[in-house]
Amino acid sequence: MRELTFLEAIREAMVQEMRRDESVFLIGEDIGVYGGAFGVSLGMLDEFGPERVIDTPISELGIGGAITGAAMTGMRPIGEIMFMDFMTLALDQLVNQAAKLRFMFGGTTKVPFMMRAPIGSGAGAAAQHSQSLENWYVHVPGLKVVMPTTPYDAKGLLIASIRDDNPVIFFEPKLLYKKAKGPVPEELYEIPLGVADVKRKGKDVSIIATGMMVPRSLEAAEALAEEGLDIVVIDPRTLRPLDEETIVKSVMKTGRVLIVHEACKTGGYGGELAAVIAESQAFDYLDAPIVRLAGKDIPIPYNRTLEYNAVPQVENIVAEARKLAKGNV
Amino acid sequence: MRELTFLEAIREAMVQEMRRDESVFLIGEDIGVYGGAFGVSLGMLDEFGPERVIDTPISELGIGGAITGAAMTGMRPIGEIMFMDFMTLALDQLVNQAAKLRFMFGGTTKVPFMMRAPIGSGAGAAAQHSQSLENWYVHVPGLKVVMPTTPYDAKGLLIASIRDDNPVIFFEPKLLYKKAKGPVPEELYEIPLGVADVKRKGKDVSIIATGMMVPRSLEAAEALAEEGLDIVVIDPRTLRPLDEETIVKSVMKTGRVLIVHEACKTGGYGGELAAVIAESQAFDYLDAPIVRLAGKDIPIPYNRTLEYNAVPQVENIVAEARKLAKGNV
Amino acid sequence: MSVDKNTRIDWLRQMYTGRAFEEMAEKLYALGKIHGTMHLSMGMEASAVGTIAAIKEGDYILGTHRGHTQLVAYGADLNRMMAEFMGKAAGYCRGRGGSMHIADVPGGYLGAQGIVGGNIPLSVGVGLTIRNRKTDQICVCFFGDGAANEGAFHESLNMAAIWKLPIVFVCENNQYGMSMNIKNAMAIDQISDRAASYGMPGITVDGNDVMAVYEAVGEAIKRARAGEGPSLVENNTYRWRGHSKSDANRYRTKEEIAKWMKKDPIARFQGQMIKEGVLTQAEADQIATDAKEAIESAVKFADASPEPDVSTILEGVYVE
Amino acid sequence: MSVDKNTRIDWLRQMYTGRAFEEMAEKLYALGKIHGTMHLSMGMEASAVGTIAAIKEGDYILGTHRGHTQLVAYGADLNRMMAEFMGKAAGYCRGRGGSMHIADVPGGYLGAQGIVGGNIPLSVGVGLTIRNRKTDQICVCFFGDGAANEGAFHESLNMAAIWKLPIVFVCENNQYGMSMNIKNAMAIDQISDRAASYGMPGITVDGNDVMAVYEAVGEAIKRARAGEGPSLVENNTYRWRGHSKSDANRYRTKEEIAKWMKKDPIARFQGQMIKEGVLTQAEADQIATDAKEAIESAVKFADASPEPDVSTILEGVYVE
Ligand SMILES: Cc1ncc(C[n+]2csc(CCOP(=O)(O)OP(=O)(O)O)c2C)c(N)n1
Ligand SMILES: Cc1ncc(C[n+]2csc(CCOP(=O)(O)OP(=O)(O)O)c2C)c(N)n1
Ligand SMILES: [Mg+2]
Ligand SMILES: [Mg+2]
Repeated sequence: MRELTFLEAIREAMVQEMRRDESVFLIGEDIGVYGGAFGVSLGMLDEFGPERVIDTPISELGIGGAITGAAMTGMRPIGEIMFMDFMTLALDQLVNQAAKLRFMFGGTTKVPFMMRAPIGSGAGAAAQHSQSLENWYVHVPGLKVVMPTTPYDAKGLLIASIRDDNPVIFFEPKLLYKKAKGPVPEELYEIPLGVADVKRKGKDVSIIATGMMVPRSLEAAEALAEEGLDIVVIDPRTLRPLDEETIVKSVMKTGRVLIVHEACKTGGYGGELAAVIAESQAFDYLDAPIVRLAGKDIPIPYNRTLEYNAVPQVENIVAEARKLAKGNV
Repeated sequence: MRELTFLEAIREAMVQEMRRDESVFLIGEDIGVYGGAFGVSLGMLDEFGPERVIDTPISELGIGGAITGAAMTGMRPIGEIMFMDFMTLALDQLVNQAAKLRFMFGGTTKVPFMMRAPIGSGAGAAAQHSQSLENWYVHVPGLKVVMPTTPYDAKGLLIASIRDDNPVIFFEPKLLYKKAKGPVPEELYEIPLGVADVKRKGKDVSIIATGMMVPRSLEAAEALAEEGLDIVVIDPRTLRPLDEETIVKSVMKTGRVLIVHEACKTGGYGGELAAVIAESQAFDYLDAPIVRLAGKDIPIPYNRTLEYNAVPQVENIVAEARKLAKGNV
Repeated sequence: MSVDKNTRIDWLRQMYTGRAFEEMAEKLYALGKIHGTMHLSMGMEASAVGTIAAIKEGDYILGTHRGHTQLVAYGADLNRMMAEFMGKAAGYCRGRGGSMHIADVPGGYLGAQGIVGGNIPLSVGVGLTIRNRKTDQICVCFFGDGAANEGAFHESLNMAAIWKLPIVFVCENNQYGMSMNIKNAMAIDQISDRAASYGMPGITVDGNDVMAVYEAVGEAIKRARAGEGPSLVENNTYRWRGHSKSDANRYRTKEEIAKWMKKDPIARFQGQMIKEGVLTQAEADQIATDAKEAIESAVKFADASPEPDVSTILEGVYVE
Repeated sequence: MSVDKNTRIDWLRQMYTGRAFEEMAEKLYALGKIHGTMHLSMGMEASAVGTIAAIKEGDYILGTHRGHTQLVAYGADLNRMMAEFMGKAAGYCRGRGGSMHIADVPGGYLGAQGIVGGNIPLSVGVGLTIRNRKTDQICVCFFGDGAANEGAFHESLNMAAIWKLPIVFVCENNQYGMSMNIKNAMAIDQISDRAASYGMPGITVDGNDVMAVYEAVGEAIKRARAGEGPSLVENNTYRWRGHSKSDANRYRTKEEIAKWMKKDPIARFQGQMIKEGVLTQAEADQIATDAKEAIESAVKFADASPEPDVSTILEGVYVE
């Protein structure tokens, strides 16, 4: 199969859906001739024109409203926010409007949009351009939250997100855009939301990782394999709704679980994962405390070395997983 | 000691601090002659005048900026947002500015404000006026998050929050304003941030409850006492920084823990609490899974009966705690 | 514009019905039959009715928290409206929404709104839908004077203007936010002057004159349908009652309220029609009585409707 | 206003220094010595320098992401600036901030800014602090043409106006957001016209004419100090380089860039002074050389500064 980068997979999914469905359009800042801050939509303006690839003024709240209002009235917009950090400015529309309209109106409407945004640190862009606030959105009933980590998953989940009748928040780990490369079918295909993927099988420790932490965990697992340890790596892919079953089953088998995310530890998604496990039937199978390895509780610093040390790296995952496997937590 | 309502305790704390410290002022929508939507600041305009009790246009982002900019330059503002739901509109200032400025600027500034907002459901105000999104703020390094549940705590914590050199988000469970009444010293006193309060001692189950769930848990504990069960109720009071020690110690004693909050379960603060316990030394003392009893994963409905059923009530707490105590979870 | 007698009588009926709805709302409130909050628009009926009179089938409306008369003018089913107000299963939102969220999305009324200014960005999206469909639909977006100070107002009007979207922004300027007089909330005299910041036309009209509102909004709609883009219409009016439920009116004088009550848009419009000889006092009284009866019957309907079933509480969060 | 020779030479020196800083920044970038992002203001120097020339000790400045020359004009220590740019421990932010967040809060430079428009609401708070202190301080708040479409702009200018806060809002209109020309981003010709929405004066000046900027901002500052409230000054200018780091310039033509490069604010100001006979070409060349040397020495300083110590990574989140 031909290989695409993460970025190309996302672009292809959007392009193919827009060809298929007239009601899909893309809207965001500098997504037209500029192709978006990361080049994701480069070339799309040429094919679809300015009414379907809509450059906006710098007005994030307006973008949030534009996709919500359009979705309520029959369209399937894809909104792009240049960095997930700026979604703070659109939150009223996403949380108080989009997520709630259907329930508040007694089920008489729906809001089938998706909102895409790059997430995470590692690009030297400092505190206001490097956050991972996915758990905010997970906490809002009415929203679905997706975060793919391979080109294959990105295309399939993006298509499923566009076709989903609910507002979907779609986070793209920005370090993967150009670095992740892998086989992607040319045709349209959906990966259903709410299904986790076991990226690596094993028996000693279950790592539940999200976003950039998935490739890092896989690398860590390979390193540990050389030490004779056999590590599971599960990527929930959809953070809400969560595929609890896959996770619980795995933990029942291994008895040891390491949760890894890039977001700051306190109040993060790791808490949700830990709680889901701790209140499940897997609880009785746990041979060790549930361990969270997460971003430090600090804003992301600019300096490259500090930035590197602000979030889990392969060596940190190796160390934690090893400790867990050897029972000396 | 004379008794005050929750609302009166908050007002008194603000008034006394404003008398003491010229750099403290109050700013928000309709807080002047109207006295705020809940009447918290009634009368304060008369004493302090319009330059220290500042009515704003309906501009939440502007309020967020006003308190941040004023705090950076030497004031100690108290911002009020009429309902915590509207803080979504101020988030960029709270999260991308206030919380990060000190770190981002290498420790060369500080942002000593507090932002007050009523929180929670039960007033028939439906989905856009009833949320409990405290975990969003807990997830942001740089912020402190406080949620008192008695008039005594409200006064002491509010004074400590004003005097704290960091931005403090202060949530006031709106159902308590007029309903909670209790002894409050006349003088100024501080309750240090980051110290939990054991509201009720016991040995069978540890309930960790926040906000409105504290009085409900206490009521539940009384009911269970008649069945011979002895329930601990711990109120963290400060959600960030969390007093982990008090919680962990209690769980080590009881071996059973019930976490109760009003916020929607998924992605909520209960996850953080569960994870803190599950990764602590209390893990080995757990005799049962960690149970979260939380708001349903829905927007708050308008209808009174639905609204009642959307969040934990005394009878739900009784039932869960009883199950836990009797070991049949 | 000349408007025929029956249409005008219809407007009068709508104004009376909106008024009757809110008088009843107050009564139900006083009786303790309403759990939640509400915002009454008594005294502002001409703004809602005159505006909505200018739209046609297929157009969209985005309402506000002060939206009862907007809904009536839109032609909402009074029974379902009242049932929603009372939180009943037969309500427009199955009792989930209440006064602040009554909506009829399938019919084009995209909802009352609890977030001040929160509906304004939605209008941009509605405009994009229409542009995509290439129909001559338009969207009317209501909001208050207070909402005009939200960032949402600014971003949305700008976006609507650059894309020439078919939106009419209708500011119901009732002189106050909750307690703040516009004189304290902004340093300009007319909100419509803000239209210039976006390169769109802005006009201020006597919002208690239903005909003036109808004409101004009608002009703006004509522009919008013709592809000439959005406009801002400011209806100057006043709310008689407190901000919500009740309030102590500490922020305004009895005299001011009395002055504005003398400008009652219903009495004024009815008086004109009687003076012109197109309506008799008896006919007017009949319209008023009919309105009250329609509302009473709506209350009966709502009273008879069951509470929502608690077992359905999780429904409607997601499309499954 | 007449400005003495030495002051004007100082302005020229500041412009040259800002330019030299950014030329060096580009070079360091090309050498792979910079990890993060940066935004160059080459071609816009007159706007930053003319504006800051009009303030006095004790005033506050809120900068933007495109803030290097703003910092230079403010009088920032070049060594610490460069060290911050390079992420070093000796930098203004101990290497935590980088190009986008250089700040000297104790000195009144309240920081460059990564959120477009995010500094505008801060100005309201600064204004309130000054009002409370009853000093004659003022606050200059920079932002771009693109930022003027954020809700933050609207809410803040309105609040500043109703409270007559001592703020000068300086819009550095360089014709583009990232890639969007103002003609596409707003349906009006001048951003300064938006001042009317808030009842404050607005003026557009040639932002490549340092004297014109100085005078317009100076007038606005005089008003602000006198308690007459805020103003909006729009400096029309242009950025020569891509939006950040580099960009492909797909959104504009080479001709357009060339046209604006001919309006180089430095060459223009220097030419005027030479023509007036207050400066010789040799003196001008010396100023340019001095500027470059100062920057080279700053790089030496920064190169010699250690990286921040990883063990300090948790410091500075909270005041303990
Ligand atoms: C974002 C937001 N801020 C504040 C409120 C509280 N609130 C409800 S109505 C209101 C006044 C609105 O004033 P205006 O827009 O003039 O409408 P009016 O009530 O006068 O019809 C306020 C402040 C809210 N609901 N939403
Ligand atoms: C809230 C926000 N939205 C978007 C961005 C991305 N961004 C950075 S600079 C920029 C363009 C800003 O344009 P303008 O205000 O004119 O300033 P200029 O870059 O032209 O100096 C954009 C869109 C951002 N940093 N913050
Ligand atoms: Mg109003
Ligand atoms: Mg610009």
